Amino acid sequence: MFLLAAEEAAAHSWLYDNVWLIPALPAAAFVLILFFGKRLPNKGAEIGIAAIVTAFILAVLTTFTWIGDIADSGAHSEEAHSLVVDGGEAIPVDLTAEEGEVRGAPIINEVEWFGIGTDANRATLGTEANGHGEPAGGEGDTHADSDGHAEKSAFSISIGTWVDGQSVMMLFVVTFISLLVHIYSTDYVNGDRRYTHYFAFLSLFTASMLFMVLSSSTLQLIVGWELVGVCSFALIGHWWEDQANSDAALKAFLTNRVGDIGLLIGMTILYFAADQSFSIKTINEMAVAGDISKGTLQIAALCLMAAVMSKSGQFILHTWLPDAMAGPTPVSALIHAATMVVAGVYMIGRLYPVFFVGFGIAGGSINVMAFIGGLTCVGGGLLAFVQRDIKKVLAYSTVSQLGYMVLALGMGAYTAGMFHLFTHAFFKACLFLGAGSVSHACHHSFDMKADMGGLRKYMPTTFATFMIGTAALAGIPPLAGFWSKDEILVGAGVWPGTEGNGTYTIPFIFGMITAAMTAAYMTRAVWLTFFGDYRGHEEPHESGPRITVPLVILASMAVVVGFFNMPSGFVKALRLPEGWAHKFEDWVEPAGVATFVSKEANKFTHAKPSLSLAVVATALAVGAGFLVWNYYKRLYAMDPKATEYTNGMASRIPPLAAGHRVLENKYYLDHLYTGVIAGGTKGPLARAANWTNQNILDGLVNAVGSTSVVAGRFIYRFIDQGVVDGTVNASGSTASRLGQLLRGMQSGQVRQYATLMFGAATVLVAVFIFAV
Amino acid sequence: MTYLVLQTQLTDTGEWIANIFFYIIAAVAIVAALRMVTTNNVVHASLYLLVVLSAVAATYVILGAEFAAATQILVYLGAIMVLLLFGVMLTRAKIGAETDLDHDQKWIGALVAASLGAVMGYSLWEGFGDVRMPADQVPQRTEAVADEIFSTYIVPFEALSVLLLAALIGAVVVARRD
Amino acid sequence: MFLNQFLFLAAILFCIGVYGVLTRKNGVLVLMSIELILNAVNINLVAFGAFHQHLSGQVFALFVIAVAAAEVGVGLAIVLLIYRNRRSINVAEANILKG
Amino acid sequence: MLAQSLVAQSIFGQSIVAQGAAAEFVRPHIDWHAFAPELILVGWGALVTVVDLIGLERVRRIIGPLTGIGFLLAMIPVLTLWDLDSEIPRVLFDGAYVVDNYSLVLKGVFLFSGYVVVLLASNYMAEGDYYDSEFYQLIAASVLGMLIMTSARDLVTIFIALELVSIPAYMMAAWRKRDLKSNEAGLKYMLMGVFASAILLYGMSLLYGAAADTRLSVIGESLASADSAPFITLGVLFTIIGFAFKVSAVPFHTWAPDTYEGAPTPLTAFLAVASKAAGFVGLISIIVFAFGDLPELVEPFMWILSAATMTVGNLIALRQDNVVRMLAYSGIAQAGYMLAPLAVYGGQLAEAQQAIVIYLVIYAAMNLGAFAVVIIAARKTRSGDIESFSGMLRYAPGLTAAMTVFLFSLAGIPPMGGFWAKFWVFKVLTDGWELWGTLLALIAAVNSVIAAFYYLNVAKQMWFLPARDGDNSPIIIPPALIAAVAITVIVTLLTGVTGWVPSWADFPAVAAAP
Repeated sequence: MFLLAAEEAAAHSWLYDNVWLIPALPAAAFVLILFFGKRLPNKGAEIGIAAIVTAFILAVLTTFTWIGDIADSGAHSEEAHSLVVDGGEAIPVDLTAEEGEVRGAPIINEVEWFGIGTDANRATLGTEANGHGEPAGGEGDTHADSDGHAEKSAFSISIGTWVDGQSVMMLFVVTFISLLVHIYSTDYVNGDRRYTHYFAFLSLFTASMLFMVLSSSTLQLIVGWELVGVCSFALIGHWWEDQANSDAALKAFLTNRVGDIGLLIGMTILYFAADQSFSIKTINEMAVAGDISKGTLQIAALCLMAAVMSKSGQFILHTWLPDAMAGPTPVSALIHAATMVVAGVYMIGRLYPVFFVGFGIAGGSINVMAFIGGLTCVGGGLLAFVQRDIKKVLAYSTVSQLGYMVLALGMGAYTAGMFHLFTHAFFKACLFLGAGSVSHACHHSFDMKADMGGLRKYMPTTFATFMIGTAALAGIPPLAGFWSKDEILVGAGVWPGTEGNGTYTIPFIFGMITAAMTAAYMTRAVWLTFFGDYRGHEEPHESGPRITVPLVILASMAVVVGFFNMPSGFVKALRLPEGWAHKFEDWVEPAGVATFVSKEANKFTHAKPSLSLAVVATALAVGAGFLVWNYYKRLYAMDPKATEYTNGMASRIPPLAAGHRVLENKYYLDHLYTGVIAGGTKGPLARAANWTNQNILDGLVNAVGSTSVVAGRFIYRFIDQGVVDGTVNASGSTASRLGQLLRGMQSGQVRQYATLMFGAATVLVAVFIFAV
Repeated sequence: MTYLVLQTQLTDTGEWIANIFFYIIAAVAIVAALRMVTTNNVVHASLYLLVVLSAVAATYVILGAEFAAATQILVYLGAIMVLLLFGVMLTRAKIGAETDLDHDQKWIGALVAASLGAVMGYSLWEGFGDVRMPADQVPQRTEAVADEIFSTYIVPFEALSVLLLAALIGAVVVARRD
Repeated sequence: MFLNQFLFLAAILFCIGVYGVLTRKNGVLVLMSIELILNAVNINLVAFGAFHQHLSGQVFALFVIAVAAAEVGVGLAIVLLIYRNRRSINVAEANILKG
Repeated sequence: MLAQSLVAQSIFGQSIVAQGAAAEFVRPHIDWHAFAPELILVGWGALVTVVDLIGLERVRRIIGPLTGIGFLLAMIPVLTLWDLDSEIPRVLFDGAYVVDNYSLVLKGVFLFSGYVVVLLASNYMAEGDYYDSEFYQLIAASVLGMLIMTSARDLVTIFIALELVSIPAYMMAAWRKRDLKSNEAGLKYMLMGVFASAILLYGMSLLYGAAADTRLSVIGESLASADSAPFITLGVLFTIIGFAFKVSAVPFHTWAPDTYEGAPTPLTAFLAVASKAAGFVGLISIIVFAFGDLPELVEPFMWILSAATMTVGNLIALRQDNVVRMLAYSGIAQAGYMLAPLAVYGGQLAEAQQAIVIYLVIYAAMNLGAFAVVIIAARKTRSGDIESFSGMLRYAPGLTAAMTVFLFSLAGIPPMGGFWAKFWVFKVLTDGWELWGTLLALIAAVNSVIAAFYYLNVAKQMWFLPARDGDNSPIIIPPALIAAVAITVIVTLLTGVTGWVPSWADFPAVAAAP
């Protein structure tokens, strides 16, 4: 192995060259924990945490270096940048191109992994085509004749690191979330019988994801991709004593294998299309430059899309994701926030030119990616309505949010998609860990209806952080989710004044619906968990500091991270320093370097933010949240126990009288509502309010609530559990039955075997003689 | 006698005589082979096999492969047949007709054999329709065969010796009574 | 003389041998049928050798004869082994392993 | 020189003078260095046999290790030859026997497999009270056949090598003499093997008839220049079918599961890996060196065999309860992947050959390893059921990890070796996006998903389920078996993580013939 790119540039940070340490540290920790973990006082957790802390520090340093370099390169200046010359390889940059052309060019360090055959040693071996006659080392001309594939055989595969905004962003997110998950886990899985094993795989999981993030070649990407899958298999099935858990692990793995076919085929197509290269850089460059035909890119993109669908839980390959909740909650947090499921989205970003050109994203109005993303975000959101299990609500919410990211990328809103990935990581991790904390308190139940309720009094910290996470997820300004969601909606280019890469009307509608729905189902979950009366058995208690501290950190991140990408108009309006606008875009988006989409035909544009859209979308979310809130409120008012068994409207009327009686002496709010609903005797105001309530609010609540519940249930029962699972099961059982049939042919009789052998030989030869 | 047959091939009459010899031998071989696979008596079957093997040896003589013919007689008739008869006796086969020698549904076997024969026959007919054997054929000398074996085919020859040794060791282990 | 008369004889013997191995239940008779097939191949080899005036055909046939001897020896050993354990050399009864 | 020719004359000279007609016998040139691996193995095998005959019971325990040492000794000239002959093949007997990098790589694989099988067998044979010293001698004979097979470029040599590989194996399959299953395994293997030999020989006789020579290179030339004729089709296909039996390609696979299940498990490992590889070597040699110009005939045939083999093997494997039988069917499916490059070899002979050899190397390591674990597990559980693997994580975590590596590798999941094996096959299949190659790649891809189901089922048993009988006492693993597992794990992981296989599988197909 030798360094392909050894030249050291002065501007070149030590960190860029040694970024491989970041995945290597947790990988080493995995080995160490496996061998020595059991003998250590903390059963190996300390090694894992030490490794991840170091990796995190390195990742932070790398991030700051990267940001510093971007700043040095003068993000908004008109000059050319010194950054051009550095990097593992010289990066071809068109200096005549417009401003900011080279900002954020990737820094690639590659070493040869292995190679096969060089032209030189082939030439000495050349002989005649069928290999008789001249001994080896003969004439050169026969060589060319027989060894027409000599160049192809001179084949080498490189392994390397790829540092750019996108990968640095992921390095930060993965190490950050992983670190918090590690700390959280020391409490959460404390006393588990496979504690050491758990931490070992947590380390390996992190290492695999980091390895994948830093891939410089498609082959490396595949390896990382599969490694992530393997680790998730081990972690989801961590509590394998329960049959459901091991089944879920298997299901996750096998569903991913289905998508992997797409990945392998897609990558193979790209390999040949890019003149037999695995280099992501080469592939991207050729895709941008039009050296690969659009049709080829389209097929490749479709194949890769299948991989994204399975890994990132897009419809219709999402079914493994909710089942994967069987794993320990911190693992779910890691899977949903930073690793595994975002791998698909990350891969789209990494090979964005392939998708951008292949799907003709520029100037389009709908494409496969946007459609799948749209379908997923609406479908996932609907499904989240009907879950009893708090983790499943969050899981379907992840499905929905991943759909949002894919939707964004499908509409050409690269930065918006990546930004949403970034913000989502924090608040989703916060929510998952919060759910874990809740279940920790409720004796390891995740059933919101049976075992929760009213927890806000018992677990103030968890409640507060969960609320912040919910608000962020629902897109309430000024929390993180608002900014990224807003950018996605703007990116559709539909709203007046926003100029996106096309006019994606249908995806935009999907996006708006989802924005409303997200707020609604999260409100439902929050109500069921934290409001009303506690329905569990014993008194719940707040979790310990190792659980709450990560929650607080994540919640504060969920508040802050959104400000990294404020629109410039907003910044101006508030008279903030101008440099505060679009920071994330500056740091992460490789603004126009040759490896990214930039050429004329595939021009990549940014949408213009719109204040009116932000207001409307926020109003939608708040309104939807309010409706649901109102609905549960009223339900509760009728009967505090109602939430326990109610799912629809049907059970609302009968317990009315009983509810009335019970509520009399309860909360002030209940009194008010009871009065409003039942009274109607407190003057015209009350009467008017009552009328409004009865006819408008009630109708609205009824309509929205029942529609989404019915739709959600329908999709859950028939499509999710029926059609999709049914199809998967049916194809499985068909294969199985076919196997049984073929197995019957193996009768154990030699005579039959011999008949088959001679018979098949005869038939095959006859076919080839007479038919071919 | 070999020499005689081949000498006479040089004339038309000679070829006629050789042909007559051949067809008689072939007819005997085919009839004996058919009886071998259909008879109800194991001992008879082995005797029919004896006839086929002898007829094949005679065919080698007509083709001028004297050494192969001699080996055929020595190895097959002298060794393999004796081995098979031992097998018949050690497994206590009845002397006389038996009823349970064949599978039911012999037609499947017949069908496969017939279609295989048809495919082979068609291929050979298409390939060598009226190709004649060379007229100036001389017997292949044993000495030349020996030279060939000990030069070109020395590797398979040595491998064969290992094979026979291994078969010997293995067969003794497998067949002996513990 | 035609080359084909030898080749056809070989083909016929081959097919009769195939018929034998497909219909016989008795292990020894199956082994005999195998000999028939191998002899058919030998006729082919010797005939081609004579046709091409080339020694390899005969040499190949000699090798086949030797291998056939080894195969019969091994085959009989296994048949005897089965006979000892089962008191029968009916190959149709050997069907414990299947599926 | 003089002395040698004098000796030659004293033996042969007399008859030449007396007969006076035939050409004078020319003593063939023999390159002793090139022959060294085979000669060492023969010599050492003879030595072992003699030691066994003289020492009888007293030396029984050392015959196994001694045979193993023989394999390692024979490895030495393979290495020295590798160093010397990296560019020019050593051609013997007018091209009937060739030692080049292609054959040397495979010689290494066979000696490696032989050594591992000896390790696997050492406790099995002794504890089962089977004839063990003879067992090792037969293994050595069979491996000798494989060594010869790698260099054989001539029909007679290939045929004898194939028989030398098979005949000892027929007997070893029946080695557990008092077990009816083992008897039956031997009987079925022997009968089917002989039928296949008959078909192979008939095909070879027609090839000889077409070319008037037994050397593959000459046959290749004749077939290239001849018009296509039915009898050539018959000869070519029958020859291929003979090998298709050996590699257990559908529909000539029927013997494999039965024999694998009934035979002693170390021998099953030997059959599934070494013996199958020998069949592949024969198949590659004959297709590359003789049928290289007949892709329009051979490719569709191999396409059918390959597609049928991988699909049928995988589907039946789904339904197996016995782990050895499951591995048998999985091995059939793996053979399907290995056959695939031959369905598209036209124009990329060297690449196809390379892909199969790489697959063989990795397959040898991972499959031998899987069998080693099966043997170890059966020592404790006394059962061949897949369910008997349940709960292994609790009492044998190291073994579980090793088996997981093998299973993932067999399923083709990176970063195990099996991924690269499949990778090179896919690379050949998709080269140039020809319709049929792509289609076969697609079938292979779907099959690799099906395969994941049954491989992972075993992993699931080990990792996630409690031990079936609740017995969590640790397994005592003899050192020989530990060594076997360790070696195979290392090779599987090393090939997977570094991907270094191709660098030494870099042999142009064309340079291998004279």
